[in-house]
Amino acid sequence: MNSIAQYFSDLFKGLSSLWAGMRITGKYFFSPGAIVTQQYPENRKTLKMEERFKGEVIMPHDENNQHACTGCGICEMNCPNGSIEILTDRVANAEGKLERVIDKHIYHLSMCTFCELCIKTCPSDALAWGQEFEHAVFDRSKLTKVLNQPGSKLRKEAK
Amino acid sequence: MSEEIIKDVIVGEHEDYIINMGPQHPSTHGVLRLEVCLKGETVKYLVPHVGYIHRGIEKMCEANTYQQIIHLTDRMDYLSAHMNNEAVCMIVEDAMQVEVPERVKYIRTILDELNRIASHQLWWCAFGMDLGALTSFFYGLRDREHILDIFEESFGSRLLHSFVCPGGLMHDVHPNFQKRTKEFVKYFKTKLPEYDQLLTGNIIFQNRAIGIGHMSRETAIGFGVTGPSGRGSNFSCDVRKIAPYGAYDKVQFNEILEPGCDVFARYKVRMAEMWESLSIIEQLIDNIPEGDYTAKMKPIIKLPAGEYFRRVETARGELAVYVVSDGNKSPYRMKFRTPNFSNLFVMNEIASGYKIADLIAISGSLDLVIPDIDR
Amino acid sequence: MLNKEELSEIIRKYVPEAVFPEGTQLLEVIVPSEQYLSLAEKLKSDPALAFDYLITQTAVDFTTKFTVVCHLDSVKFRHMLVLKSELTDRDNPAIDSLSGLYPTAEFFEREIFDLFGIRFNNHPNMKRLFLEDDYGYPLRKDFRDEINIIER
Amino acid sequence: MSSNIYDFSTLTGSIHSWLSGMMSSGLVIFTEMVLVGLVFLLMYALLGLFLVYLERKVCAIMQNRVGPNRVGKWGLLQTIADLIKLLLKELIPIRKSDPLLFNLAPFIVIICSFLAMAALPYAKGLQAIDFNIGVFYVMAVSSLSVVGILLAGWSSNSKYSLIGAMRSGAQIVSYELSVGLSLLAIVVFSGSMQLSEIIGSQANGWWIFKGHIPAIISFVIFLIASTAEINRGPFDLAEAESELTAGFHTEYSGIKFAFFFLAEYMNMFIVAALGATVFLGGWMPFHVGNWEGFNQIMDYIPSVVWFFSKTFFIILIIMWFKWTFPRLRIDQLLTLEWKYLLPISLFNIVLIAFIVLMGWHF
Repeated sequence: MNSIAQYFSDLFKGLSSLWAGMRITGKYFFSPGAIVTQQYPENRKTLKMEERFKGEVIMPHDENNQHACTGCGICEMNCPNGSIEILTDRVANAEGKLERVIDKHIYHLSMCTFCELCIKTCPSDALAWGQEFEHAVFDRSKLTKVLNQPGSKLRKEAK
Repeated sequence: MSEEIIKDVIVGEHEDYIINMGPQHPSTHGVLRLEVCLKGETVKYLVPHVGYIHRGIEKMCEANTYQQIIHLTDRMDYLSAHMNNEAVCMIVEDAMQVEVPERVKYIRTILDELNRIASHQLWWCAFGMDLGALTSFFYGLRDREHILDIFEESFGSRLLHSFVCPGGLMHDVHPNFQKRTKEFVKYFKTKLPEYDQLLTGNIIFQNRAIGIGHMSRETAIGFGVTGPSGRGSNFSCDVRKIAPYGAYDKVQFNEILEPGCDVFARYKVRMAEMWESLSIIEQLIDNIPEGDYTAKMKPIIKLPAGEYFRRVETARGELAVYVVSDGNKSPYRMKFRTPNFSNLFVMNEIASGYKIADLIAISGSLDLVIPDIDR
Repeated sequence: MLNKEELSEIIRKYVPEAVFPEGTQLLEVIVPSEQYLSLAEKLKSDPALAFDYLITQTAVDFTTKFTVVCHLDSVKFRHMLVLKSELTDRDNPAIDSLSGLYPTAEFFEREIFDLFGIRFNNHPNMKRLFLEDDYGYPLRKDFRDEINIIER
Repeated sequence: MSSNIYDFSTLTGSIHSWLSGMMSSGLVIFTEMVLVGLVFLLMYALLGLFLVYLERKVCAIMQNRVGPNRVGKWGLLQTIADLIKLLLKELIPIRKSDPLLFNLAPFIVIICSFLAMAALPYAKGLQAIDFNIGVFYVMAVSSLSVVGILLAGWSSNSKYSLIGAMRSGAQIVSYELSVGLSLLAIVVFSGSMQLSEIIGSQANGWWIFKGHIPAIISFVIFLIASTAEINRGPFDLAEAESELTAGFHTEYSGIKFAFFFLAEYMNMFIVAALGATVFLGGWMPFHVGNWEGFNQIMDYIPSVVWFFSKTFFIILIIMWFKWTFPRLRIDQLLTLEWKYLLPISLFNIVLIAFIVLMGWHF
């Protein structure tokens, strides 16, 4: 007799536990609530990434097309993957002294692991994070970027 | 593994029904290959084959500076990236005898626990999916999204955030961090009971989990199974209690131990750990002291010659880092004792004799992350 | 829980020629490779020591010698010990396997064999773990791979 | 029976007489068969596609997701796009498979579900064949599909497929009993196996209301057992994608895979329709005792709508099961059948026989 009671209590316990689970899914079925999915290509206009978002490394230029990179090579040295290459040049400045300027600051996005060491170690704060994240391209060579804009110059600090 | 089985495998004189689970299989959670020998539906033995994503992180460490190593450790156990980073940072701080500011310790501990919750959430949804309850997968991911949003706001990345650096943090946390974390704790406290109703109490789930994959305490210690998997076998192995680091000595929390030794015990440990982590976060989040976010460090870190060892509790168990330094700016030898490495190889011991469906439950309950095994 | 001095005293009783380096973070003991296994057995079976949990086992290549390093922990007492043994034979290094004592050592030793080429005697399944059979031993300091490893 | 329910036999009858006026009687029968076949083919495809869409949308809402929403309004054309994709995909021949059985299996599965469609009453007077053993016929035909599944698993020469097929065989053979016994309960109540007569006997109330508690018990058993019989979650052990990748149809691609896929959804429709017909009155409107006004209003809703709404109600319940529960293990699956469902339904049959004998039902 006891075993029969056990049989039926097992049955009803089992059924009620199943019902508890069905209540949860049923609740969401009838009140879908907040769907967190982002409608990505449609919301491109309004989509705003976080201010610290690590999309890619960029070199900010001001309105006079000037940047802060002195070409010291510390970022190149600190990069663990060799994704930064700096080609420097020497030009004579107004006083006739040879001065080092960057020719090309090459950034291989395809090799970057977003460790932030180049930005962190840059002594003149010439690098920053860009919020661009749509990096899909058909050709891998397009991921090699030159960070300094053509014709840009080193920003001279007002002395 | 006994002698005759090995002979069996090598010689190939078996009449057994061998199936290869993986490297591409929906439930191996990565490129793990399990060579499973079946008798009917019952597992006779299994041989794990690893190395499909061996990247030689230990070799790479020998060529990198300590700052550069940190971002490599992200890629080992990517679900507890923050704890991996912290282990390397702490070993550097130990060796350099740098005193880390209190604020850093508090923030690191909060991030540890947030990361632990995120990892357990992902485990919960993947475990539900292994057992065929697909809905749990989406509920878990939905709630994990809140943590990842907090991470993204502060670190700029969601999964592999090399946010810790030797001596402190890369930046101070975002001004919204406290507010959003508190919001999350409040939100998640309403969602955790739903998890219990959906899976924990479910009779089908309990039948699938109770009494399956028996791992005795001796087996757990012998195979070095740590973390929630080990604590499900009543093996007290929580490094946060044994050797407190960060702010763990300032908070009240329990080490969750379950004597069940089966899949359900390991499940319960993880569910209870999520509550425990929430309580740790609640204790710390309002008391973050003001101060610097990093201690003063030299730009080039050279560890004094010697050997250093440090243990950290990740979401999956005990991560131990062993460094041999010869005084240079990169380590002479760096060894990571990753929790999943030991946790994986207990599979043959605890899955033999159970059904093939139980094998999935067992491998799910061990919560394996394959890159952590291969390194 | 025993402190460093007490531990080293007991170990010295078992292995008189054991060397204890000074100024280390944890207690370290260096034993000859012949006594490595017998000391490990005693460390595990002695109820006063009870080193029953092998945290990790690894090796270091010091170019002149290999050092096999085992980090041992006692679940009961929570004291730790670093057991080391040095192998000077570079061409054919071999040492006893701990897999009979600690099941987890079987796989740590396979990893060491894979990456350093140190053979373990009486190991049940001495095969490479990660790499293919003809890869070489990458964690040896004299390992060179021109194709896959780019040196800067 | 109220007379103002539209009888489709007037429509079919007029088509028949129109055709008879144009051609000989043999040709008429042939034309009618072709017409009916075309209608069923079209309905099969459309229903299958709609069910796939419904499944995806329902599970998406339950899981707090959006679901298909790109192709067409609310993603309505998504399944058609999927179908086109499957049609265009390569049929991969497996080198070491048994080619005849391998190619035959999907057709067996789909033909079995097709055959069962013929005997279902979709509305008043809208039924292709009204067998006098209709319940038996539908059950027998729909359980034949296990042959196709076993063939698929065996001939693929893949280990996962074989395990899946064997599981499926054990599962369908055992659960067939419970489905049969739970349907037998209503056969005992109505005293007929003919589907039209079973519906006719529910004019004054559906069997689930008239049959006291035993009818409810057999309805619940029918739901559980039929879910198992059509290999759906939580009983989808034959496919069990987290264990066996895709079970018996691991090696199939393109349209052959689509056949298995469609057949699975149509089997769900068939058992739901059978359950709606037997337990919930089929196309019979909802009538309450002698509330004449209420019954009149109910009669204005077309019988087709009644049939499909009841069927989709059961389909929704079956989907609700799938998206809530974890999968059972094979031994637990058999335990559930032999230890719980079968004894209960046997006892239930005895109880019903007793009730009918004493004339206690309404």
